[in-house]
Amino acid sequence: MAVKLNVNSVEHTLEVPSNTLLSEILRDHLNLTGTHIGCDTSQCGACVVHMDGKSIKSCTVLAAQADGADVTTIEGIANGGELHPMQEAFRNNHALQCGFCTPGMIMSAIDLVQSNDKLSAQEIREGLDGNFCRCTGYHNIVKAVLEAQEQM
Amino acid sequence: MEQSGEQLIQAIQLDVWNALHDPEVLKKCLDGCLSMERVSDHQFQAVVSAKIGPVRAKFNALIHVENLAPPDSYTLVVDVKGGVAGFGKGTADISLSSMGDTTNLTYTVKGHVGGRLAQIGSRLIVSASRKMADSFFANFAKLWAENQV
Amino acid sequence: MTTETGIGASVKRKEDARFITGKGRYTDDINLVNQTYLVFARSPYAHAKINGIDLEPAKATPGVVAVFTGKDLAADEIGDLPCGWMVKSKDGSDMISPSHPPIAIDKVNYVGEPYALVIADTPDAARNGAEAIEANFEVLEAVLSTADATSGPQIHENAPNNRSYDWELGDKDATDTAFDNAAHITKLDIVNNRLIPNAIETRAALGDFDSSTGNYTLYTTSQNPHVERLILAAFVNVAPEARLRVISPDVGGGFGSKIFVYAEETAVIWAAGKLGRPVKWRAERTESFLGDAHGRDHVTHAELAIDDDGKFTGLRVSTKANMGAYLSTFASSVPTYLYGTLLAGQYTTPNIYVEVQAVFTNTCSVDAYRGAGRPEATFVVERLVETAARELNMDPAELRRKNFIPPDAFPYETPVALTYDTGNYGISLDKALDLADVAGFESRRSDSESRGKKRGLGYSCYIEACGLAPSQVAISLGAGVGLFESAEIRVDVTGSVTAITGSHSHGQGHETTFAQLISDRFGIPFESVDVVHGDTGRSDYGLGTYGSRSIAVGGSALMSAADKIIAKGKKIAAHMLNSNEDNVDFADGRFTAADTNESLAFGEVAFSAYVPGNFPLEELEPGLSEKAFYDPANFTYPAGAHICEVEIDPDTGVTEIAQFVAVDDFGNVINPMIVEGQVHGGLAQGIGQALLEHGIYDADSGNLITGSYLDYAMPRADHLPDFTVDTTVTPCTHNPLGVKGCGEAGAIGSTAAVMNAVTDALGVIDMPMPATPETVWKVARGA
Amino acid sequence: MYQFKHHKSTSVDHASELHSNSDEGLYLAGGMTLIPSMKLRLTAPTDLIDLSSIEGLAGISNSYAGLRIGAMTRHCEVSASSEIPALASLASLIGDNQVRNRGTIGGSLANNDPAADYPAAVLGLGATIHTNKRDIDGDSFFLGLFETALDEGEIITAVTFPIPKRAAYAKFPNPASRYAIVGAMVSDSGSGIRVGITGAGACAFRARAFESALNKDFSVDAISAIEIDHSDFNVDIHASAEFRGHLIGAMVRQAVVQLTE
Repeated sequence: MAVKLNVNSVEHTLEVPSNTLLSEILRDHLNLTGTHIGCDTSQCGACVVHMDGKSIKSCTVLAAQADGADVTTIEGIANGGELHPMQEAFRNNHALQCGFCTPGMIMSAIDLVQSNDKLSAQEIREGLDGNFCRCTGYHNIVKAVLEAQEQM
Repeated sequence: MEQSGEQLIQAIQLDVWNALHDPEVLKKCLDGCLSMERVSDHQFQAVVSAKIGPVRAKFNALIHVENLAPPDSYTLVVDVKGGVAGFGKGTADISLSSMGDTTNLTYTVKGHVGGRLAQIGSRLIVSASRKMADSFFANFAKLWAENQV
Repeated sequence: MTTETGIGASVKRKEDARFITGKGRYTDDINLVNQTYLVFARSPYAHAKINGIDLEPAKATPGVVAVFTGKDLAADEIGDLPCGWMVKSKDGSDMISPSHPPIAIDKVNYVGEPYALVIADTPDAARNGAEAIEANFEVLEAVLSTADATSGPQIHENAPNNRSYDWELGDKDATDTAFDNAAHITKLDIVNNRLIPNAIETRAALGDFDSSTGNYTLYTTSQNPHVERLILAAFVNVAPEARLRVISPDVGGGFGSKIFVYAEETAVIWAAGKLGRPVKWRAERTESFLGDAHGRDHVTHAELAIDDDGKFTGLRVSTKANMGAYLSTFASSVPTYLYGTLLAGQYTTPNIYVEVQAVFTNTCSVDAYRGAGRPEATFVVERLVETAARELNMDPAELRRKNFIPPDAFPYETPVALTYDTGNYGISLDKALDLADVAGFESRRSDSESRGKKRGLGYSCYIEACGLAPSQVAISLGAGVGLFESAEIRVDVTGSVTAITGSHSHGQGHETTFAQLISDRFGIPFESVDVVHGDTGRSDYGLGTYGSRSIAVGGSALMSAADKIIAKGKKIAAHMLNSNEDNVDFADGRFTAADTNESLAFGEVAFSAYVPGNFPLEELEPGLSEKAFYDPANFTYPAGAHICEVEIDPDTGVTEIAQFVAVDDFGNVINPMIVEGQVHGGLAQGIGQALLEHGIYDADSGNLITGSYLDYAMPRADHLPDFTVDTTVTPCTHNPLGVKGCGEAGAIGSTAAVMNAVTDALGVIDMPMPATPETVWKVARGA
Repeated sequence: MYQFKHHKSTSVDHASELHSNSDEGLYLAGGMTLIPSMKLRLTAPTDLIDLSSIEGLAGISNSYAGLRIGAMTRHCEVSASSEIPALASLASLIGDNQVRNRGTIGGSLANNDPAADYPAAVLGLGATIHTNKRDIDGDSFFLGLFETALDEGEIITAVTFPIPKRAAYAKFPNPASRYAIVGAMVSDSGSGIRVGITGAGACAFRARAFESALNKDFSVDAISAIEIDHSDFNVDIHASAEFRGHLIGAMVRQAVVQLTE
């Protein structure tokens, strides 16, 4: 089937089998490998991207459901050479170690802050419960999101 | 897992006993049963299309009848293979006792499930097994109540 | 040199630039032309004979390129997956290591064991093919319980009573005597629950074979690519070592589970050679649950003997350690040399005896998982000590202090084979007591009680032995590899530096920490240092990263190489400055002739080394590149004090961590930011074990019930508190950096602290782990 | 995932027609349960009939009977609504942010997972379920494990929740999956108390003993002694039937405390 999407401000029209997932379009067809796959059951959040401005798990969305949508991935949030404030805050606060969960975590965190820019630490913890990190214990991720919401 | 239940059947014990060994009756009682064939005196082969919420899987079941003590009790040993979904193994100890015109049927079902279904959906295994067993015997009782045997 | 990027500075990480922009390159991000996809057929049964496998339907599946079984690998003389550490039983006999063909041949021994593989043009076609395989299994009775494994049906022909070994350490008679004379004995039965590592990147492998050269390349998610290559070449026999290049690109977490050599990468590289096409495999999460080596799983009875003065006089420990179905790569060392040797803890206990039976069960193999043996040892010691304090009605901090090895007793030889080089346990505990405001605990407890909640405080004073060493000792104890580390420093013509390490970073930040070391040592900009790791094609050898060894062993190796660079630089500088090399000093990035006070920058000397216009070539080779192999003199001994405070809702059984304080002594710290991050991550895993995580097999079917994130409770952000972490410093006495290692401390110390807090809150001695809401609820109501 | 045909439906009638013309067709709403099941190959529909393209199936409006929520309304929209705070709060506890951004109320109710949150709201608030054929009283909608009163091919179009005088939802989440181990919606309509329970049994149910006690005396004390028969409750590694039985009391009490403090 034909699927048309706008990914990181670039229009794509792709012919894919009906059982293609959005995550597969991004990784396998567009080579945007910053979107990661960490589970099969839509829990870990490594694959989170924005679809029409909202964070979603791209491994649980069919390409067909994304037809006509605007999609933003981790590769699309920096403004030219200037990092997104959330990216900066993750680096400043050592909010990542192995980096595998990081793209999904950053995309979730951006959506979280965009929907409420006065988050408490506890609200950040609750708001990130769709993203697993096995390295950081989340402590520095919470710090980073608190810092980023001041900049965003 | 283990569970038990009972059903009061509107028929005399010998009729109930015979019906429980009739593949046509068994087929009607087993939800989603596509076919039920007798492969030997004490063995049936069934194909079941099970729907448990989002899961729809086709299972092949081999059913052995053991511990026959007609017309009072026997054991069904069920071996289920469901391809990618996994497998199941269960026994149902069934006892009949005559209550005059009616028959009391009691059952105790034990079993376990393996494979992907159990790895992913373990929270549902007990409820789903319970539902399948209870529904089987409830359907059986209903057949008699509705004179369909 | 103290700078913003030198030793001791919290330098922001270099590697983050790619990770935060989605440009990390993990194994599954790599694709090769004409690549195929591999899917394994895995056993649904815990224990079954394979009476035949019908491959025809799979072969006929559209898109399928090839289908193989274990017999095909055996026909190519692919060997068993070996266990690399020989442990001997009490009677001197060798441990029993059952045959472990990568792909099962006659029998499957755990749910998830691969018995066939399907290779196809697309992942879906490979899955279709794997589903079409029909195997005829004859199901056998399975052994699942650690405690009862020795009386279950025998799994391996050569392992009667399902026992691999029955090991002991310490003086049994002296310990028994200490117990005979004890004033008080504290006893505990402890089950250390099985954990599943769960790096967020699942394991993956991509194999490539170049028929024009006969060279193999394996991209894989390994913590130690050289060891992977060695084992695949020397034992498993997939390719000659020189023809096999193993590359671990960015790796998304390991926690031990990616140390080992598994069936999957073996099959991938073998099949790539067989087919002459690249072969890729990426684990689905459920495959990771089923097949990545699990952690912990001990059943222990432990006793502590105490005299009238509250001094520990003896410790007696008897453990059954579940190995799973086979001995994984380093499995045998975990419940022995990484466990029994740590039972002295921070205390002067003079008599210790431990015996460990390693048992086989029809479950996934158990091997090193963050801490590996040391969390289990700490859990035994610290649960016993805390319980003893409560039984004796003593302050648990005071009881510990009374028994600490005093600072002037170092080096201290324990009764369980280790010599601690340095430490000061009292200052860590003091700092932790202060940070945790233990003095204010009683008022917090009454506040909780007024709200119907129960509050508890728990301590854990742990010790660990890191940087496994020295090689001679390890090898004499059964290790199959040396435990040194290699390093190479290539100074480029322009004075920038490429530092190559045999350690491997999968989250630890080596590209930053090691660059700090080099930049600091050479007095060159941090940005001028490039750290290379994870590629057997670019470094000579290496042992990889696990056991908190990278900075202590890998960092020290880099320092040795740096020393060689400076020594040669002095020769070059002496020549250029018309001085004598003994008169040349190197400091702050300059070579200075003491006699003339003339000096040259590091870069100028490097340039001359490669542009040797007027070199005395008969005395001095051109170039500036040096290698070093560093073999440590001893383990390092990080230690610390963790204090956990919990609040429990007895009505729902929910335990909330009210605060967690960790004060650790890691010796000198190179990058405090990274060290803190390592502690945070370890704490999360230790707390996860105490409250959430549990790998459970169904007792009837042998199926892994916790086979997905729907049932295996991973710690999420809202399960965890903000952590209070701090350090004290007693520098390691035997490595050039005075460093000890920090990767596992959090996971080693924290579990006991949490469980001590939970039992304190509930006023009980015994408490199953994890302390899930239902467990807590039942214990709270005395059920 | 196996291959299937994907259909964009233009209207409810069109969707219904596509369904009846398909071999083993399934409706696709948010897909939060269906897509993972398909990825795991535990279900293999021949046709997926996508309801997201149908105009007018999403959205929240006030009607004479209460708050009408279109079947394709996402959880995040319900959680942002203000008319029934307890319902918004319930929606904010479903899954995680990403699930709430995709999952729909209609999909959740049609699936009738024993641990889903919305069924507690339907029973606890006395909702009516509208389909392309009829209106179904919420009390007779949930029939058993994943079983509803919906006929084959019948499509939920909206749900109407009467606006209560006061209501609260308390949830005990599964630490792994975040489904409800037990969830309790307690509402006071002014003319009566309803208590809807999810997670404990094969499907959601009303806890009548709690309702009658609270009808007499809306206080924690009135319900503290109620013992509930847990013999048929769900059992898994996270909670025994007995613990679920206890949690029903605990969650109802938490909800009542919210409403009385």
